[in-house]
Amino acid sequence: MSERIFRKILVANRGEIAVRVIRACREMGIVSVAVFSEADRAARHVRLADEAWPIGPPRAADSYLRIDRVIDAARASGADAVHPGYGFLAENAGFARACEEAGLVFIGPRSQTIALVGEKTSARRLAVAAGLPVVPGTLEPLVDDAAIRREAERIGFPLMLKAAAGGGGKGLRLVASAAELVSAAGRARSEARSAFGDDRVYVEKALVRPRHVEIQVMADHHGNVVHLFERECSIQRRHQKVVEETPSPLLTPDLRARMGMLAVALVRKSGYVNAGTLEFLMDESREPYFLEMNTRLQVEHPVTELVTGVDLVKLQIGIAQGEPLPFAQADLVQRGHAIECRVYAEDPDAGFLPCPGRILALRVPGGPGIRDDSGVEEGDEVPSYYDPLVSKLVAWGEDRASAIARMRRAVREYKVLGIKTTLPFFERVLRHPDFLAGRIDTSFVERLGREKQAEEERPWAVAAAAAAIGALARRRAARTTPGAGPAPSAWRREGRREAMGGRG
Amino acid sequence: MSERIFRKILVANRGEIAVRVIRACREMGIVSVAVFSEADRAARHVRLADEAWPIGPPRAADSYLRIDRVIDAARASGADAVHPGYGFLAENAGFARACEEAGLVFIGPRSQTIALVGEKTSARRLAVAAGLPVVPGTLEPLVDDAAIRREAERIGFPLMLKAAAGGGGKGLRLVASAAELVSAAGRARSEARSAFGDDRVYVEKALVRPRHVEIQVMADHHGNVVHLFERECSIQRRHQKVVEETPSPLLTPDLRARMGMLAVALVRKSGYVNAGTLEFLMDESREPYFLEMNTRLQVEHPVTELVTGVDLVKLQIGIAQGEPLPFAQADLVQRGHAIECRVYAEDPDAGFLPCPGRILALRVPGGPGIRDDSGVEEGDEVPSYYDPLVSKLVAWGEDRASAIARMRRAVREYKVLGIKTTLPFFERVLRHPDFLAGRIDTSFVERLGREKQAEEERPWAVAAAAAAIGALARRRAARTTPGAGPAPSAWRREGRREAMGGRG
Amino acid sequence: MIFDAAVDGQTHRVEVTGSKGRYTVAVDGRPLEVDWREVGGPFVSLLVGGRSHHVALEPRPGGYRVLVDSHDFAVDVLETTRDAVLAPRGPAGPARLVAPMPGRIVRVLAEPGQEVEAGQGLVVMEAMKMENELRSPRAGRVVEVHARELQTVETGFLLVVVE
Amino acid sequence: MIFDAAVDGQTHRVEVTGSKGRYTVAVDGRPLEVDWREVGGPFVSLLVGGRSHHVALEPRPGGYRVLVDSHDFAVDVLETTRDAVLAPRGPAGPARLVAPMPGRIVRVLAEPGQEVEAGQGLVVMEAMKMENELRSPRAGRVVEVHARELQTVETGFLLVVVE
Repeated sequence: MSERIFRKILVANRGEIAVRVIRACREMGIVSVAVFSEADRAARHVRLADEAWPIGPPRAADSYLRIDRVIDAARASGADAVHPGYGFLAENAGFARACEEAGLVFIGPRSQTIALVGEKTSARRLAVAAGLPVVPGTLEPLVDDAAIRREAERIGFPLMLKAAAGGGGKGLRLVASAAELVSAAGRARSEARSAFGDDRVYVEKALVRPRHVEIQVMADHHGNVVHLFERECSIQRRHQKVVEETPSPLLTPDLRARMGMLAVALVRKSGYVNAGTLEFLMDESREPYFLEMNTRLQVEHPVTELVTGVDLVKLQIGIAQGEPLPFAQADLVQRGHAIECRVYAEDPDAGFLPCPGRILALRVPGGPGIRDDSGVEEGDEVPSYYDPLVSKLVAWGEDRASAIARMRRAVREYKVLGIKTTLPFFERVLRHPDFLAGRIDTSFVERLGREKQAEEERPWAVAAAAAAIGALARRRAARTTPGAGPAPSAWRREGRREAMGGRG
Repeated sequence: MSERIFRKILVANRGEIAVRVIRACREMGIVSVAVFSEADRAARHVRLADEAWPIGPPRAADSYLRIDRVIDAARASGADAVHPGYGFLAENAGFARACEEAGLVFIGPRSQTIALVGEKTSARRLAVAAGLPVVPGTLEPLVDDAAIRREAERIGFPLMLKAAAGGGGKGLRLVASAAELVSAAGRARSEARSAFGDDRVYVEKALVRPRHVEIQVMADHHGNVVHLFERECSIQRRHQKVVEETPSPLLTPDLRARMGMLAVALVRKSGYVNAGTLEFLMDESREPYFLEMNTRLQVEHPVTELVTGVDLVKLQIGIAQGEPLPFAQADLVQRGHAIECRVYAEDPDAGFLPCPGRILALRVPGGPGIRDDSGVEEGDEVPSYYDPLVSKLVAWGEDRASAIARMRRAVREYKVLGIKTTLPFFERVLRHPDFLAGRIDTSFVERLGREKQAEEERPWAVAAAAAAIGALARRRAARTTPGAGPAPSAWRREGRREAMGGRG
Repeated sequence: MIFDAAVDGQTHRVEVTGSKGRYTVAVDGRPLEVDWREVGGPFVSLLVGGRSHHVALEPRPGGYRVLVDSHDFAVDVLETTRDAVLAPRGPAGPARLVAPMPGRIVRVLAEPGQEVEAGQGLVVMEAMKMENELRSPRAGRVVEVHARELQTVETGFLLVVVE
Repeated sequence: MIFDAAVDGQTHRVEVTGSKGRYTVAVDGRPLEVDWREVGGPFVSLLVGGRSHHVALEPRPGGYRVLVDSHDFAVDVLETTRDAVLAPRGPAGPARLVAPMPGRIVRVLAEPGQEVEAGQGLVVMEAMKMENELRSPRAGRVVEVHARELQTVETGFLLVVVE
C-alpha cells in the first residue's frame, strides 16, 4: 500500500462524532465536508465543517443511511476519503464497497473484512478459529422463529437475542424464560430491521451479572497490529453503555496482557486494518468470553485517548493514508484513569425516555482534566429522528478516585435547560458505594433504579424559595412592564428569532 | 510537621484562578469559601463556591487587598486554610503572617520565606549564594532617583527597571538610554506603589532578544524537593506573558536537567516549602540567568499539569496539610506538549488596550486535548477594576506541532461577543513561521505588530454579505413587528433582565 | 406574597417579602435570607445565609423546573393567602398520558376499563431508533385509549387517560 | 436592498435580494448564493456555495462587528441606491478620542494646537492595574483637550479632539 495525502475528507455522520472527526481534520490541515439532513441544516457539525452538503429529508433512512446520496456528495465535493464515524453506515460493508468502487478511501477496514467480522455469527466462528473463548450460543444467523425456538431450547434460559448485523444495543433482548421468547424475538427482529435493514438474529447464553470489557486495537496496512488496552463498559441501560472507564478496576496486569494478545490474534487472523474493538463478557470468575467485534471507532474512544495520549481519529486517518503505526506495542503506556459519561437527551426518572427538544441554555464544564465532546451548543435542537446522544463528558485523573471526583465536579457544573438529560443520573452513579468500589456489572443501573434517593441531601427548600421568588418577580414584571409576559427573558428568544427576519 | 485534614478553605482571590482553586477543593471534598467585592457579587467564582463572603467595595485596595477583611471572612466562615491564588495578596509576606497569627494555614511558603525570596533583590543575593548565575544588576533595592541614576550608569543601557516587590509585569520598564531614565523610573515606581504598596525598584542589564524560561518547583515540609520541568514564556506583550508552552523548544535534555538542579538548589538553600517558580532569562547562547522567584502558583501552571499529569493545586493543598510529596524526581515524566493562550479582554488592534464590559455571548471550544480555565460565562461582566484576564485556553498534543494545530482549531471555535479579546491575535501568532519554528524571544509580539496581515486570507466578502443580510433582516423586522427594535434578540436581554424583577 | 410550592410532590407554604434582589423567604415558617442575582438567561446566583447556590429556573406549566447545584426539581407554584388550607397534592382527577416525542405507536398494551398499576406499561412507541414503553402515571382504571398501532403521532398527542 | 458596506476601511457595494434564509448577495457585482440560518443569540450558520461559515453579528454604531470563523471584522453598513456614488471612506471630519474604559488620567501628552501623527500617544490612563497609552486615531492638529491629570473618568468621556 503506497502512501497518499488526503486533501479533503467527507464525514458521513452527524452529531458529536461528526464534530470529533471534523476537529481532527482541521488539526491535520485537511478540508472537512459535512453532510446533513433537512433536520440538521444548522447543526453544529455543519457549522464547524469547511463545507456542507445536503443529503435528504430528516429520516435517517432518507439521508444518513442513503449510500447513493453520501457517495454523490463525496464525489461532488471532490473528497479523497470518507470517515463513517460510528452508527449509520459505519459497519455497512456495502457502503465501504461503494466507496472503494467510487475511488474514495473508506477510513476503516476493507469492505470484505467488515462483511466477515461485522456479521456477528461469522465473527464468532472466526474467533473460535483464532483461539478465543466465546459465550456458548449459535454460530450461524437465524432467519425464522422456529430456528430461534430450537436454538433457545438447546442453549437454555436466560439467553440473549442479538441482531446479527447489530451494535449499539439495538435489536438486543434478554429473554428470561421460554414464555417471553416469541414476543422478544419479534421486537428484536423489528428493531434490527429498522436499524440495520437486516432482521437476522442469533442466540447466546446470558451470563449471570456479567461485566463488559472491551479491547481497542489498531492495525496498519503494513502488518503492524497493537492493542490500546481495555475499556470497562458494564454500566448500561437498555443494553446501551452510559458510563465507560479505563483502566478497568477488574483487570490485573496479567489478564490485561492476555486479553490484548487474544485481540491481536483475531485481528491478525482476519487481516483487519484500521481501528476496531473486541468486546468481551466476563463472568464472576473473571474469565473473558469474546462477544463481538466492532469494525469502527467506538463511542467511548476518548477514555483510551486520555490514558494513552494517542489521538485515535488522527491515527485512523494516518492509517488510511497508508502510513505505518508510529509506535510499537511496547511504547504504549496507560497513564492515570479516565471516565466517560454519555449525556443523553433522556429523562432518567421516566425509564430513560428520549427527550428531544431545543436546548434553551447550556453551561459546559471546563477546567483541569475535563473534556467535553459535544454535538450541540446553546440554542440547538436535539431532533427526534436520531440517537439522543447530546455530548460525551470525559474526566481524567491521576487515579480512579480522582477521576470520579473530577467527573462529579463536572457533572455539577453542567447545566442543560430546555430538555431533560442523564446528568442527574450520573450524580447518583458517581457516589454509589458499589461504583466507588468498582463492584459493577451490567445489572447496576437496574439495581440503582430500585434504590430510593436519600431525601435530606436534596436542597428542596432552596428550590422552593427560588421558584417562589421567580414567581413573585414574574408577577411584578407583568404588572409594571406591559410588554413583559410570563416567562423570563431568555425563554422568549424563540419568538423573537423569527422577528429578526431569518428562519432560525 | 504533623498532618491535618482541611475541612474548609477560603480562596482569597477572584476570576479564573479562584475558579481553579474552588474546583480543586470540590474534587478533594473540601468546602470552598469565596470572597467577593461589590463588583463581583454574582461572579463565576462566587457561583461555583460552596460559600461566599463580601469583603468590600469594587476597588481591589478596598477588598481583595484588605488583609483584615480577608482574615475576618476566613475566621467568620470557619476556614482551616487560605489559598491566595496569584496576584493580590499571594506574595505578600504580611498576609501570610496574618494567616499564621490567626491560626489559618497559608497555602504557600512560610511568611519569612516569602519575605526573603519574594523581595527580588534579596532573592538575587540568595541565588548568588546558591551558585546560580544571575543577570548583572543591583543586589539591593533602590529607594530614590539618585541611586537609580548611579546604578544605571554603572550597569549601562539598555537596562530593565523592576519593582522590588514585583511580579506579573507590573512596575517594569525597559530603558533604552539615559534620556528615558527619569520618566521611566517615575512610571515604574508609581505602578509598583499602586500594585504592591511598595515603590522600591532595582536595575538589571537588559539582555538582547532574551528568552524567558522558568522552572516549576514543589517542596514539602519533610525536606523533599522536586522540579516539574520548564515552561517557555517568551511571548509577551507589555512585559506580560500571553502564550506559554512546555517543553521549551529551546532546551536540550542536558540544559533542562541543569536548570532543574539549579532550581532545586535555590529551594533547598532558602528552606522553601510548597509551589514556586524560578524565572530565568536566556541569551542567544542559551546561557540561563536566574531572574526572580515567584513564591506562588503561576498563571501558566496548566501546561505543566498537562504534560506531567500532576494537579499542582491539589498538590499545594496536600503539602499544606503536611503530606509528603507523593512522588520522587525520577517518577516525573514529560508526555507530549502543551500550550496556553491567555484570553484577555483587550483589543489587540489598539495596542492591547483593556476592553472591559459584559460578555453578551460566549462559545467555548471543547473536544480532544482542550482545556479552558475560565473565570466567566455568558452574561458575565468583565469589570474594569481588575486584571482583564478572561480565560486561559490550553491545548495538549502528542508533540509541539499537534499542540499548535489543536490550539488553532480551538481559537477558531472560541467566540466572545460584547468585548474584544486577544483571540484574533493568537490566530496570527499560531501561524507565524517564527513561532512554528520555535524562533521566539521577548520581542516577538512587537515584531508581529509591525507585520501587516495578508489581506487575501480574510473572508471579507462573507463579512460584508452577512452584515448586509443582518441589516436587511433588521429593517424588515422593524417594519413588520412593531415591538422589535433595531438589535437582534439576544442583545436586548440587558433591558429585559430588569423587567424580570431581579437586579441583574 | 404567599405561595404553595409543591416540590417532588410535597407541598410547602412559602412566604416571600422583599425586592431588588434581597428577599426574606419563609418556607413552612422557617425563614431564609436570600440574596438573588440574575446572571444571564435562566441562571440566578443565590446566597442563602452565606451558602452559595447556582440556580436555573425553567418555566413549565404550573411552575418551574429548578436546578440547584447538581439537583433537578419540578416545583409547582400556586399563589395563595396566609389563611388558606395547604393545597393537597397527590393523585386527583384523571391522568393523561401524552406522547413525549414524535414517533410511531408500535403496540397498545391497555384497553378501556382495564385496571392498571402506577408504572405499568400502556403504550410502546418507536422514536429516536428505540422502542420506548410509556408507563401509567398513576394506578387506576383506563377510561380512554386514543393510541392506535402503527399510527404516527406528534409530541403532546393524547394516548391514554387513566382515572 | 442596496448597501455600502465598509469592511476594514474599504467600501463595497452590496446588493441583497431574497428572504426566509435564502439570499443572493452581489458584492461589488460578484454574486454569492447565501443560505442563512440563525442558531441562537447572535450566531448564524452561512452556507455560501457549499462553503460553511460560522458567523456572529454584534451590532455596533453604524453597523456590525462580524466574526467569520476565526476572523474579526468591523463592518459599517449604509443603505444606498443603485445609482449612488460609492460612499468615500477615510479620515474626514474631526476625530474624537474618548476613554475606552473607566480609569484615572495619569498624564496628558498633547496640547491644543499641537500637530500629531496617527498612533502618537495623547493620554496615559491607569485602568485595570495598568498604565495604558491612548493614541491618536489620525494625523492632524489637536483642537480640544478635555483630559486633566489625576482626573477620574468614565467610559466615553471625551479626552481629545484631533482635526
